[in-house]
Amino acid sequence: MTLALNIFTVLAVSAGTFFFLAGTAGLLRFPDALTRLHALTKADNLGLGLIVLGLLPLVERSFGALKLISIWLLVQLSGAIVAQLIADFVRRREPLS
Amino acid sequence: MTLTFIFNVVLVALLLTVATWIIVARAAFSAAVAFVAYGLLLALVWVELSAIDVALTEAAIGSGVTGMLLLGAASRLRETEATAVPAGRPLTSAVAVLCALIAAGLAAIVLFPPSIVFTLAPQAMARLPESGLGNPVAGVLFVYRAFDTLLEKVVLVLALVSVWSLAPDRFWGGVPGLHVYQQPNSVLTLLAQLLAPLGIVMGIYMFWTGANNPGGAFQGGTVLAAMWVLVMIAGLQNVPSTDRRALRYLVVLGPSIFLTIGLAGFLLANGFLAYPPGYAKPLIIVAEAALTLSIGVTLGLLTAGPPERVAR
Amino acid sequence: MMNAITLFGLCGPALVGLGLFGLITNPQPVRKILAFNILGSGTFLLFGVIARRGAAAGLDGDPVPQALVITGIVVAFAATAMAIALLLRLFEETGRASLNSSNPNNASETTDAS
Amino acid sequence: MTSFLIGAACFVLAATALGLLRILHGPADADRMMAAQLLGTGGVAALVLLATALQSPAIVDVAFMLALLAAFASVAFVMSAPPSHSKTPPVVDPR
Amino acid sequence: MMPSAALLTDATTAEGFLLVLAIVLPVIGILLLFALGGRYIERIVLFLIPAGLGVAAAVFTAVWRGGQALVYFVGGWEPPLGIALRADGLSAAMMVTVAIVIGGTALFARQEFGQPRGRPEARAPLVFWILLLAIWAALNIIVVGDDLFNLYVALELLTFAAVPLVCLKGYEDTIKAALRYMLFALFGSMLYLFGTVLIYGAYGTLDIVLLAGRVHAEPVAWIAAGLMTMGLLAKTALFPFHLWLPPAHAGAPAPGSAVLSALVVKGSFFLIVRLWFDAMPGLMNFAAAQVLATLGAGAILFGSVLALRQQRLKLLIAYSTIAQIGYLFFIFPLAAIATAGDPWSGFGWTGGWMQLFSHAFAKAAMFMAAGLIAETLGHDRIAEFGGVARALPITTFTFGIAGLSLMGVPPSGGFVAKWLLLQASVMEGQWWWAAVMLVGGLLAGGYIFMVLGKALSSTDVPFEARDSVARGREFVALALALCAVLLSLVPLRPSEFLQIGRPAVPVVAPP
Repeated sequence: MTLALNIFTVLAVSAGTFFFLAGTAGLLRFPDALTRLHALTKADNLGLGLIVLGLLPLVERSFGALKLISIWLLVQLSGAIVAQLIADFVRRREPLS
Repeated sequence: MTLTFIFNVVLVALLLTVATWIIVARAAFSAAVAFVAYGLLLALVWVELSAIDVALTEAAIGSGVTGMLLLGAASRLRETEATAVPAGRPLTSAVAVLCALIAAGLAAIVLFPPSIVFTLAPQAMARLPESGLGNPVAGVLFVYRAFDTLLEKVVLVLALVSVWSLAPDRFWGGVPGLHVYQQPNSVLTLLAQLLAPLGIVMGIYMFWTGANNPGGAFQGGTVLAAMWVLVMIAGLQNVPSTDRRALRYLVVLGPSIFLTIGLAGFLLANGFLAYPPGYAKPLIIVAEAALTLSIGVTLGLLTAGPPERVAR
Repeated sequence: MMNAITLFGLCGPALVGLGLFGLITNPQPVRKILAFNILGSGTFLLFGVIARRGAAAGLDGDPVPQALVITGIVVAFAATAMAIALLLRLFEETGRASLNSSNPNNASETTDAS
Repeated sequence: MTSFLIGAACFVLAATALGLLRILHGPADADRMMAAQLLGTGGVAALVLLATALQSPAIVDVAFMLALLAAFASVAFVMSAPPSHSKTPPVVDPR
Repeated sequence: MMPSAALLTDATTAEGFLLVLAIVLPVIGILLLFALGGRYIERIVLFLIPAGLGVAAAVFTAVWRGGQALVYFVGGWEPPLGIALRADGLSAAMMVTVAIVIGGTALFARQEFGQPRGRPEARAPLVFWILLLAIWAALNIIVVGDDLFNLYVALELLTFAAVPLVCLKGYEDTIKAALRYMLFALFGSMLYLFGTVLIYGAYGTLDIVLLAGRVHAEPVAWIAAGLMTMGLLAKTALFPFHLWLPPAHAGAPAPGSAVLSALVVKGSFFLIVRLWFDAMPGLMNFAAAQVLATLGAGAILFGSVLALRQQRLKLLIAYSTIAQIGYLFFIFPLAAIATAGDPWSGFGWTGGWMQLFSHAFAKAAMFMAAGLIAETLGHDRIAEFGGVARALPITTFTFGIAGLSLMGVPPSGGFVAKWLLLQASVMEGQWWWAAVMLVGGLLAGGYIFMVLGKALSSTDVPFEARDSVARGREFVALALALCAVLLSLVPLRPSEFLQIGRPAVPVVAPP
């Protein structure tokens, strides 16, 4: 059981870190601000989500798990809204790009 | 080379790169944006230095309210940048050499630490149980060096008076300007509605856990300040006019209660800022609760700036 | 022997050097304020290293410097807020934000007495 | 497991650090803010990894604080950015 | 009356609580004024100023009668863990000087910064009184503080109170001056803090008395002392860090200028002395003392010459402050390297402090006089001062006798100070400082008489008095100027009093 959970953790966390790498790659390689923003939000939400998911089996107290999940929710929510704010901002600022 | 060490090397490399960029960047607004990232990295550094209390403070201040202040100022002053005359090259080089020398001298001190390492950790821990607190940093802030903490709160009140004093006479007692240049929209309102309650819970949690775990009045107060500013930016609440009595009472509430407890020590305990045996923890918690509130209001008002409109 | 304490210990002085450089050479006050914050963070960082070096009695660091850093960060924030308020007021009065023209020997000519 | 988690934290930090190039290069301030935002999320991820590796619940609080204020910083950025129709064109960093 | 080594390890003394009171009283005033607002200014200040004066007098008496320093451990926590307050003879004398000048300023400013009755709260009055009380609190901490970090917080409190005082009038130039002052001050306090950090890292304490026993002459101590001194010099406005001072001190309203010039710059100077003589005794050597005094000499010559070239009275007085600060730094070569063994009884030590006290009174009086003149004329252009002496005889007289102290002419405290410093420099074989002082005195005479000469001359075109000045305020300025004169009547007493509670270890380093 522990082994299975450990394997789960390793897989989930690895996948999460991969998404962070992908997000950075997108931020660096994509041609314009809006697509970059798109890559960014996808990556950090999925990345952080997978990492939190992978860590859950390792957390001893349920309060700790709750904190982890709420951090992810917080980042998810505010990330989505902030992305929209920045997108608005970019559209207003650079209508051509 | 352990993994942790590699982590630290990456962190330091990042920190120095961002810091250098902030200093040399052409546009102040870009530098201010980078400063937000810088504050974030600093918080990670403090975690690595096992100073979680400081990490919380830096996370709240550095990337939060200081970032907002600098972004606002840089944005406002953007038009003036073209006229700034940079220092001459010889002077710049000379100063660069001088600063490098100073940094090298300081680095030498770090590389050759004293043979005896002094630390107050054992003393601080030995006397901590008397106060009933579990967090040694809180012990230093509210027991051993409570005087510093009290004065620091007075410094905050004074900073607020100083910022307000910059208002033109006709706006005295008026409404702070907040230096926001965009109209709030529905997305922002939604964010504020979601974030602010969470932030308030976080602020209260910080203050509450601070007695025994990393956290405390200052970290809690800073979160409250940030959330209050967010709510004001989003237009959910009006910026209060600075002649409101209640507002002023809130600013001085924390320092006054702390000072009163300190003076009561003359009568009830060992002297100024001493606590009667057995009552230290409850008294400290009362003081911290009031301080959390006052710090939140004061930092929020400091971020909002001097009055710029007449109150209606 | 390079360890984390030494690494951060060297980072502190480097930030101090950078901050001082920016504070002295940059003509724009807002950049000076940014540099002041970097100078401050370098100072605090060195204090944090000293705290970490003093780990004892079951603690990972000396709590006294850690507490002093927190106080220092608060004071530095207050200073930043004040300096920025001054700067913005200057900008509103003059439409400029530089200190260049105020040579103390002739700035007096426009100073109203009393 | 501990060293795996720390390794993962390293990796996340290094990955988001590459995004730093956007802070340095821009070209627009929005790009810089996005990079800072990514760095924030990466920092949060690194912190929760570290917290679990070192069994230190207090570090999770720092992660929570960062998550909370990263959003605040972005809002501050969007709201305090100068109006685009300013009289003089903004200074764009050529680097 | 002689200090002994035992004093240094003393526990809290019976009257130690007075030190807390001296700090807490103004703090209470700040909080009350902020919370209650403009309508209560009169009542709060009317109570606090006499109370604060009383506490200062009580501290003075307690030190005098006890013959030893007052010590208080805040919260009962002994250093290095806790924070100590400590008042020796020097601190007590400083505290009284501060209280008298603040009291005088308060009387002087009552009319200018009164909250108008029945009107909404005004900006300048409330801010002025809060700042004045904050300066008082900060200076009291600085003179009795014994912990380097506690002193850092006090320095910042002082800065945050002094800077807005500069731009209280809100004119463009004063805001610029305030910003410049602020940037210098931030630079200075960060360097000071950095030195403090290094000291804690090397010696594990921030307590000045404990440090004295632990500090050795080694690189880290030198670097720390150097950085802290540089930071404090920037705040003291010693040449060549003086750039910010003239516009700042000239731009503030008259009572503000009085406090800034008379007291605020002395706060950071006091800390330089504490650092070198108390926290790090034995570190001062011939070369370091010569460097500091050379800067002082530069300040005297540069400040005096520029003062002579000013066309406006307030700027002239501000430049004169730069020059008079220079004299203070002669204390380093003339007291630290005293050949007599015990520096505290030497002429250099007493002379330096007499200079500080007499300049505090004289300069406060002078700025007040300048304020009254400017109020009457509507300007402060020296060239158009003809007839001032006839319109404002008391104020002109005040300016004259305050000028005696600056020139170093009897009867004045400034004369005693400069005479003692002259004697010390001759005795120490460092005649070059004597030469600088003589030239400085002549130049001071030049700029004082330049003003007096104009004021005493009659003019063909009688000026229109814009405003009639209340006699009471003229007498306040006169009283402060007379304090500077009275100092000359107690030339030997101070020397004994200033030795109370000094460390027994003499600061001797061979040239």
